[in-house]
Amino acid sequence: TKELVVAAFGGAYTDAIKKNVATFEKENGVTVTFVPASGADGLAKAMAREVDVIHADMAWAYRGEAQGAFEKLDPAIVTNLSTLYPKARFSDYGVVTNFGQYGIAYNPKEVSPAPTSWLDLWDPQYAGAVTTAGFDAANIELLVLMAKLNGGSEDNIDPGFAKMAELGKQITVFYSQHPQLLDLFRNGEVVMARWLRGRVDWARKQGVELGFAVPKEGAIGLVSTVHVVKDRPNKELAMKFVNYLLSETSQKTYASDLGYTPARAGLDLTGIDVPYGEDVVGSLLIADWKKIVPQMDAWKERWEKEVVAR
Amino acid sequence: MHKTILGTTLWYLGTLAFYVFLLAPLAILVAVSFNPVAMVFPPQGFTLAWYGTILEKPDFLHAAFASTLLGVMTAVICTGFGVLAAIGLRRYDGPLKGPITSLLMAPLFIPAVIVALALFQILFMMGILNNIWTLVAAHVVVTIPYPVRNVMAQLEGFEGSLEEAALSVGATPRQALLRVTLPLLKASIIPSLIITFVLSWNNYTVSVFLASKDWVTLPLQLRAYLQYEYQPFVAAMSTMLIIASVVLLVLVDRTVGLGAMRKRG
Amino acid sequence: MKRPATILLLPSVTILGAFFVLPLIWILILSFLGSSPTGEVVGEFTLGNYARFLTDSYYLTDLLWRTIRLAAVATLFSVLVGYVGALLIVRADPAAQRWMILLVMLPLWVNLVVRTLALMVVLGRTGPLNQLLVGLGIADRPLQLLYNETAVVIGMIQVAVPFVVMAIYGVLQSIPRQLEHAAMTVGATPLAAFRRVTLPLSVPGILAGSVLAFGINIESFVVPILLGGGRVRFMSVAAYETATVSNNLPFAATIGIILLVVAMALLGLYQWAVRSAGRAAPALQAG
Amino acid sequence: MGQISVRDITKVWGAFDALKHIDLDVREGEFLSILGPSGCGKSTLLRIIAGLEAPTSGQIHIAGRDVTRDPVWKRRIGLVFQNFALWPHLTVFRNVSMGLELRRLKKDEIRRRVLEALRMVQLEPLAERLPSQLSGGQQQRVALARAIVLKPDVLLLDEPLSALDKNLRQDMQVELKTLQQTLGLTTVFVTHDQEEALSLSDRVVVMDRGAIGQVDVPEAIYNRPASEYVARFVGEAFLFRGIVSGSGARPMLRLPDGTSVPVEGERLQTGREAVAFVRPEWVELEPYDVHSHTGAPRGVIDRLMFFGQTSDYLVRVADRQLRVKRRPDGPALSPGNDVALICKARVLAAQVDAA
Amino acid sequence: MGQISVRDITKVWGAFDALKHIDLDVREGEFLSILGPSGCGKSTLLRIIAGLEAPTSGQIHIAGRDVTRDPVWKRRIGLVFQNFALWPHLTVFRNVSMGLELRRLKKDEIRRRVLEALRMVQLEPLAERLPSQLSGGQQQRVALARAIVLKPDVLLLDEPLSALDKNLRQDMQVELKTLQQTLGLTTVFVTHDQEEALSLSDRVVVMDRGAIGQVDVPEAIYNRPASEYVARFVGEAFLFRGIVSGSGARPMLRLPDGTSVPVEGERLQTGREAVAFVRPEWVELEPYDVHSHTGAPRGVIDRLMFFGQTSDYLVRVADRQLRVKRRPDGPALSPGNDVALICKARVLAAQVDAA
Ligand SMILES: Nc1ncnc2c1ncn2[C@@H]1O[C@H](COP(=O)(O)OP(=O)(O)OP(=O)(O)O)[C@@H](O)[C@H]1O
Ligand SMILES: Nc1ncnc2c1ncn2[C@@H]1O[C@H](COP(=O)(O)OP(=O)(O)OP(=O)(O)O)[C@@H](O)[C@H]1O
Ligand SMILES: [Mg+2]
Ligand SMILES: [Mg+2]
Repeated sequence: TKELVVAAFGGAYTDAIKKNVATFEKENGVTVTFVPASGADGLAKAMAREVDVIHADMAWAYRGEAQGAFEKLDPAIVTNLSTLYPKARFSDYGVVTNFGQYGIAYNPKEVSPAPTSWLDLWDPQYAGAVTTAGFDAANIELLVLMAKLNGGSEDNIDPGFAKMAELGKQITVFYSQHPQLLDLFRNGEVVMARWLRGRVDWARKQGVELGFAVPKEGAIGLVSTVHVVKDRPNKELAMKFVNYLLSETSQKTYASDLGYTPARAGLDLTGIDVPYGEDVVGSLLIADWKKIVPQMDAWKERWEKEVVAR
Repeated sequence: MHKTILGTTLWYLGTLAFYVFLLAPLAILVAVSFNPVAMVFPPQGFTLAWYGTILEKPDFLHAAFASTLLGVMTAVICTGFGVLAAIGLRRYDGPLKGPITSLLMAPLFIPAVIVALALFQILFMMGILNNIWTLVAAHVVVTIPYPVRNVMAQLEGFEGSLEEAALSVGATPRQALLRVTLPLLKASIIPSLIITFVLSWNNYTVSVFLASKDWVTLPLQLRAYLQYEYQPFVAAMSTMLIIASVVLLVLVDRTVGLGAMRKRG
Repeated sequence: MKRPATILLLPSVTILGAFFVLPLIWILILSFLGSSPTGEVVGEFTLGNYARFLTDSYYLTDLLWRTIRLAAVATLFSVLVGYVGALLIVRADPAAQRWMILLVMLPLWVNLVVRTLALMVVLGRTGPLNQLLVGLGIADRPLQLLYNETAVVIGMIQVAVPFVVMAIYGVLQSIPRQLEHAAMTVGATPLAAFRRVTLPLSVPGILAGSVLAFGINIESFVVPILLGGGRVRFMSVAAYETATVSNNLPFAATIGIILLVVAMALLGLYQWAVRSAGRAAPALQAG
Repeated sequence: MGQISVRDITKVWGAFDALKHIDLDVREGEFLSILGPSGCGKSTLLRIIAGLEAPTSGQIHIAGRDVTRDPVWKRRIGLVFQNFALWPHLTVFRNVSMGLELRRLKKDEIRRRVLEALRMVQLEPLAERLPSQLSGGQQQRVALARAIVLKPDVLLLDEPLSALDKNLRQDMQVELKTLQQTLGLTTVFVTHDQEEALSLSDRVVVMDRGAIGQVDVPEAIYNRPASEYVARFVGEAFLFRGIVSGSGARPMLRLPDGTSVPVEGERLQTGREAVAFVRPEWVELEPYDVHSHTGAPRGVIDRLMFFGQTSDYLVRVADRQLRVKRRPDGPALSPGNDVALICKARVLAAQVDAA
Repeated sequence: MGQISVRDITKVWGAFDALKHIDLDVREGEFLSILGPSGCGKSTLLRIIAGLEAPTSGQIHIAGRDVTRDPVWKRRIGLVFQNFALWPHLTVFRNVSMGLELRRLKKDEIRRRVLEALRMVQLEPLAERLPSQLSGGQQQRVALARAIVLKPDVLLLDEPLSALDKNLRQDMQVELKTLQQTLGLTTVFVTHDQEEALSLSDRVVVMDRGAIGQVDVPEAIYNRPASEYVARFVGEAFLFRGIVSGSGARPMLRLPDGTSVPVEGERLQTGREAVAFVRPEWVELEPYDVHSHTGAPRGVIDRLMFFGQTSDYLVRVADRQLRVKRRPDGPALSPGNDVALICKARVLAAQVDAA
């Protein structure tokens, strides 16, 4: 039988999109193989035509598109495209499957009143006990947000860095792994952090009591995109697979298993504690990555020098 | 030799301290693996449930299998080549000795990810990706300094007349190597085999670019997994690995021997 | 005996030639090329990457110097601890030896990320070490052991020690005990006998151990990220992130090349120093 | 300062008893040699005295103090290892000087004493060589110099001259003996060269499979061996077993084949069985003559071996072979010749007691 | 099959000439011994013949073929290393069997031959021991067994018996000689035991600081040494330097102190200077008597050394010491006694030629 190779983020994410893949395999007479790859290695595999479908985030999606790695999605096959929120229509070369919400996780015993704004992270009262991750997509969004709040934009990032540098001074540790942040909360070393909603739910399950606040400026959007790799033999099947990811069942799984907001409109998510709806998706902070990507090398260097370095 | 009580006590304390330092993280892992709730130390209960979940993760089992196979191939080839190179370097006396030694050590000092990326691009240009052998070769390249260095070190104190004795009873240099030199180098060869195996077994940076879909290794799976989850399952799996490695090492010991012959006195 | 020597060197030199030297040449070429905003390599010669690195104190001090400094310190301690460990093993009775070796190698089997996370538990504010320190009254409140350079160094030592032990064990094991005994018959205490006989004879092991440890430490990746709390910048992390986050392959290649050159130079210097310092040198070349 | 008492020392390797209840006293300033066949436990005993090997049971006293639990370096002994155990990373000079350096002597003093010791073993010109650049005999002399340079109270030498040619060996013997006598060193000397043992020693120990066969002055060991074993092991002995006959002034031993040899010895009792031995040099060979040699043991020359100072004749007597040393100036004897053995045998004391 | 030709072999270590233009032929089936002082190059020569060391210049031919560039394992030689070089990881049995295994003999055959060899060196019971569990002498015998079990065409033995006691050594000598003769092995035997060399060998080589002093049959080496050096090195020699006087039937050598010794030798010319030597056993010591001993060299007994078969007297003559072997049955002599030296000296052939 034919084989479709899908690069996904791995772990629970792959488990979730795999959940109903048996029916897809049966219907199309194909076996789907998942490999854990994303970012640089994902794109590398795509460029090397080793995979049929890859997952990416905004930055890599733009890079892949720019390097011509992807096939145009064919709306005739990917029929579910029409059911998506407009924000999910990344480009002709890819589509967002799901969103996540970055907000502020906090220890309700230590932080009161509950945070309401991203700027609460800057509250000197909690200096040394707040944290965020390194130079990741969400922090780039935060950086851009700060720039915008202070009169800048993607094209004028200086005010953003100035603000982030202030935050940097109040941070003892930049976390790099979710379990690490969990331990930081558990040990009381951190009382407030920029974190992902799904992870906060997970942390509660691990016995750490946390509050999650969606700042008034809006939650920062986590975006997962999917793309069909160019010049692979089973292009049509790959499109079908993308369509499968956008199907009602799959989309529900993103919510139920991963705590992500589906990209598809009009789902019935009763019983699933996930923010959903036009307004939720609409209010997500998602910057203009087309402008960001070319500047990332420079920004990264600045981040290290201005935010991380003391 | 007589030993004083004080000396012996200090000796045992030293041994204890050394192993506590080395093994403390593992002890934590093993303890946590029985924790029903979360990756928290000290554990708040006892369960074996997490060991059961290992079986529910076919991806991990498959990856463990791939990693094992890859590790074995890497270990055998790398140690084999490395030992030969170390012996060759000892004998070789030409002008290239310095450069070759440096070359054999160089992979240690450049971030493997860069080499892997570059290698990936070269292989891509030559159209020979998707090949287990390129993956093995890349693993061999990044691990080869270990056997070379270890064996070279032991060779420096090697009694040359033992090899000569073999030649004098009619052994060809190859036979002398097999029957005398290699067995006597066991104290560095066996550790080299194990080290190259675990280095390959744990390698992420090379595999991430060079592993094809059929050779998704455990570190790749685990790293992806750790992005989302961190449950005692990880500890349970690590504990299983520890146990498996003990079993394996005992087997190795029984068959080829890890310990060493001691000279009298 | 020249012919067999070349044959012995052939396999490793061949495989290194194809899978290391070739990429290395490509890396070298890359390091002189530019990068497009979206990450494609631009095919024109430039010294810009090197200029960017070598004229910026962030790269020179915060990155390169720190990497070397911490790697060197960690290597020093790794070799110390590893030497002691190897000695403890070699001097144990033969039946215990195999178990002791086995135990030394145990940590290697566990994924480094997992192992480091566990180490973070040990060093954490509520971890066993702090509990012990407070319990014994050595500290009056839990110490901040994590997220600083010391933590990174401790982590690197943890990682490198098994390798050092293995490198030194083989050498120590082939030094006849009798040589130390001979020293004792001329009045050397065990310590003096060790210092004057075993130690110089184990210089090859120390060299091997420090080369490997330095190699491992200088390429440290997981450890500085996790234990450094994102603040302890490291060359290999920078190289990795430059390639996979910033997507500037030529600059990543430049970082790699600079690290390689500096490390090899330091290593040559170190080996030369050890060899000429130890009276061991001529003995090791003879015969 | 240096008398050694070995008290009931036993050493067991697995199932093998290397030393069995050894008791031995070495007097202060004495030169004591240990002789014994290969593997009888000589080195083991020396190593136990030195403290390099722990005895399975028993005690060692040095200078009256129980040192059984004392570590090597506190015993103030010098030891020459049978296999040299030179430090491969140190030059000849440094091999020898190490002990002095450890005593924190002054540089000059060290230099003087090392060169003196090297001169003694005739290696002064090779001071800067490494052991690997020396011949076997040169290495052995370095080992010797390393031990004697310290002038320890007790000197333990495990075959320290075995790799040396005769002349050098004699030089070394003289040097050793002189050193030992002028400094009054208590010396235990393991050797397999009997002449060396007999000529240098105050007393000689003959060991037999982990036990002591006899301890006595050289002359007694040679002329009055305590047992058949010692008689055979030291020098060459040809043994006769027979019945004592013709007592009084001319006691004889009647052998099973009817011939008789004159014997001497204490407490000979006519009619008792006894074992007597002759040394090759006590024997004269004469061309056999039926008339004059009636009753004397008779043999056939098997082979003539040239040895330099004397010639050795291998003589077949009954079905045994006797090696007789003979200066080449007597009547010519060739292989095949019948010879009479003219000798006086000596009855083994122990054997008489046992009877 | 096994004659060896050593052609103009030179070996230089750095600035040191270990061997200088050595030429030597070992005949097929010959038992050739090499004698020489420590460090004269014996082992080096053997190692060059074996192919373990490359000569700086010169050729080695074995069985007529130039093997100078041949590797060791193609030369079909057996070698006993001076330092044994046993494989520490293999049992005694496996140490010995290795060579046979390499020849792919049958298991049974190997077993039979190994046990036979071990029996020969009296180590059969220790077959399963590791070398580290053996005594020095036992190790040496394993090394010997390892070489002889192969029955190679050429056997090179570097002091193979130095760690053995006299009896065992004699046994081994006999075994070696028997083996060598029955199989016709060409054997080169390095030893520092002159008696061993003289008694076992067909011919003896005496080496002197990297050169050959003399090659000849044992008897000639001993009685007609080619040089002062050989005379002194082999056996003991006391040399006289003087002027030949009283030619004809009773040639004498007049010594500088006015005394004379009777000499013998070829081509003695009255009035010429000559060097003559005596062996200790050629000398009789008599209590000095002014009347009967006028003109004879005179000495004083310095010391008496007991040696077993004979006693050694150290006699001071002028300012030199002469060691005389004497059977203890002559007139009693004690240290301090004046003695006359009654002997006939032999003029060194070479010295006469040179004069
Ligand atoms: N690697 C070397 N460098 C310098 N000189 C050396 C080296 N090896 C040996 N020699 C010298 O060469 C000479 C000959 O050595 P060789 O081992 O042949 O002596 P030998 O006759 O066997 O002596 P012995 O009876 O003591 O064993 C010695 O004087 C020795 O010091
Ligand atoms: N580790 C061991 N295990 C078993 N037996 C051993 C061990 N070490 C020594 N032996 C045995 O102990 C006995 C005594 O050994 P030792 O070395 O004392 O003999 P030796 O008298 O010095 O002999 P040599 O004259 O050959 O050197 C030998 O028979 C030897 O085989
Ligand atoms: Mg011994
Ligand atoms: Mg020699």
